[in-house]
Amino acid sequence: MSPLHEVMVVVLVIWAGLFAYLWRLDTRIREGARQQREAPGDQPDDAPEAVLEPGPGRLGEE
Amino acid sequence: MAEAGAVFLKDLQQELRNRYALNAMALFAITTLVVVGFAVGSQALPASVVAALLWVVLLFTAVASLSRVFLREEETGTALALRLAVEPEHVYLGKLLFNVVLLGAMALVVAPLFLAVMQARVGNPGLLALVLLLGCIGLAAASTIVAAIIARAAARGALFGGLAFPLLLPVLIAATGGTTRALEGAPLGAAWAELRLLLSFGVVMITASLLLFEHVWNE
Amino acid sequence: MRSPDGGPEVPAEVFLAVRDLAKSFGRLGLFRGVSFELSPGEALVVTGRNGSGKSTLVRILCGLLRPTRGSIEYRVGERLVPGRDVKRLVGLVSPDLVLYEELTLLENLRFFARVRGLRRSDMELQTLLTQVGLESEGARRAGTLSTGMRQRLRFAHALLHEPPVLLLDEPTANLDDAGVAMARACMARQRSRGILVVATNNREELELGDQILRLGG
Amino acid sequence: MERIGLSTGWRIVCGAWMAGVIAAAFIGVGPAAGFREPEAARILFFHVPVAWLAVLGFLGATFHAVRYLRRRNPAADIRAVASAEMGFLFCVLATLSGALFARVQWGAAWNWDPRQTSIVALLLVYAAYFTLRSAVAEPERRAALSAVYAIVATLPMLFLVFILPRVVESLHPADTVRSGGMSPDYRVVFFAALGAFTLLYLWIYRLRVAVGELERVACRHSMK
Repeated sequence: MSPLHEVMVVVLVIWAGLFAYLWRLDTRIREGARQQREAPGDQPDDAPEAVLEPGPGRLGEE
Repeated sequence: MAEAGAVFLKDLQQELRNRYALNAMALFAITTLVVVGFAVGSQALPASVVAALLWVVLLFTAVASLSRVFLREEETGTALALRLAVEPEHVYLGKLLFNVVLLGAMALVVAPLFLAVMQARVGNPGLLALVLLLGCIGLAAASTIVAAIIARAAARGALFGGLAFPLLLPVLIAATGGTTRALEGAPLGAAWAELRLLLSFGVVMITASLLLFEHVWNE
Repeated sequence: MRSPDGGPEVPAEVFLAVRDLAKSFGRLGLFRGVSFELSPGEALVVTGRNGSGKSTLVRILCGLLRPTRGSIEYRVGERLVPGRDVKRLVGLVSPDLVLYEELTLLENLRFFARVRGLRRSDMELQTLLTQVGLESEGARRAGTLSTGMRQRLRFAHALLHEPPVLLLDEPTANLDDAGVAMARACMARQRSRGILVVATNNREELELGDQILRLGG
Repeated sequence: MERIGLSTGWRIVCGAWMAGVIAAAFIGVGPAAGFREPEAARILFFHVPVAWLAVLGFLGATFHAVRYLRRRNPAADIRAVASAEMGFLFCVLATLSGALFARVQWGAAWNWDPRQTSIVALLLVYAAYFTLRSAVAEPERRAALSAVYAIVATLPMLFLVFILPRVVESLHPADTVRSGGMSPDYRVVFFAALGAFTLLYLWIYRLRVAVGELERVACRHSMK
């Protein structure tokens, strides 16, 4: 392999790596978008509301 | 600072009572020594190989035992009481001191034995002691913060080696270099680069850990 | 409030104000809209079905867990106590609290006293053990205690620094009658000198609260 | 959510700029003196920028980790893991291109040359970062613990990249760049390459951040 071809191999290797990563990002975006379409931002169900009321306060009476 | 001392003494008392880390270390160091002794046989090895082997033994022993100090608190659940009673910095300093003392004590036992097994000639014992001390401080400093991190994660034990090893590479490289110089009998000045590196690694790692520890310790 | 000689001065007048507190893990909403104010001499009982977040609320009041929303303010007189210092004001009794099994009861208490910067003589620690009914167990290793005795030890550990705020999570679980009496006495004494918060589903204990907070709808 | 990726204009610039750099690397300059294989010196136009982007990524991870710990804003955690992932990606590419360069210039693809050991060690450091993230379930704790690790890992990272190769003598010609050992035309193409790769880094990084934001919203639904 002539040296110039070596350079070409390096460039192709770098490009292959970047291409694979971009491909993975693309699938992750598509996956995320699909999930969001199916379960669009429905409100996280709200937690039960706490209730405060006065108590008999019979501590220390015994 | 007294609080850090209290944490240290408590850990020491606990360790003397149930000997988890001590047993792990002793068992580990002895088996490694036997294996190395057997593998090396009688031929004398160059100082750099002896140094590298010594620090591999110290590293593996450290990784086998230094994570206990936080794992024990999380596994038994005593971490909750400790969180309620002590400031994070004091917990870290107490645990760091415990790890340094534990590793230092182990190095005091294993290093001479190791060098004996290897029939290695120690040219400059003073330098060797200094490199061992600074190396142990570096190993303990990085191991302690990593132990605190993995104690809060799942798959704790398995994670410790993977996380601690890469961080310890600078210490290993510098300590091995310094030890080689010491075995060859070089004067202190010759190992100045390694010593300065070990010292700065220890100082920076301890300072960073002190600032970061509360984010690991508290929710 | 007797200040331990040399130990940090423990203030008496501590007020607690909680506004619109909410906690959720991911999308699982535990509770919201928790608001109450407590001043010395008042007891709050927190109740609700299992999993309604009683223990989580107690953990938040200890300053150990961040709420998803809302605020918790401990005040000493007018001064707002910073998050770091809440530990000094709060005592916790909780089933999750575990002390050091290898150490004896006295060694445990000695450690927590020293680590809180308090000077406590062994005699004072022995009095504390007597108060919770463990007077003869001082030299025993914590690991060898029965569940009931462990709960008593938790009371001793929580009262060690005479906290103005006492948080109890299921305090009378695993306690025999004498234990329950001890717990009630501690609660009454705490209410007379500071703030008490009790998380429980015990019918009787519901009657004790000056205010009752119901979680879990 | 701010715009995703690059604007159309910048995308065209990035494409054209990189194409120009590749062309210049092959036909714009001649063989470089001082190398065993002068023609293959051009690999530096690609290997060095990729290695620089690896460091940029890891520094980004540290920066956003600090930001996260200060205000606990989930957006910072997303950017921290995005930067770390970018750093890791380019670190792998730098290792490969470095090995190919070594094979051409010194005959052996792997000879544990200090710079090669340090780049592999770097891979280990940040492989541990992702392992840690996968070992913690609860989002807030995962973000906090991995942020602390990213910050603690910065010290060894800086040592491996900047100190170790200098302390131990190395066959690596990296210093030709700084010491101005490059001929003027090489320098022009080199810095153009650096710019093109950095723009490309930015584009991929912003896409990765968008993925992070999307997955945070999506995973919040599936948590219930």
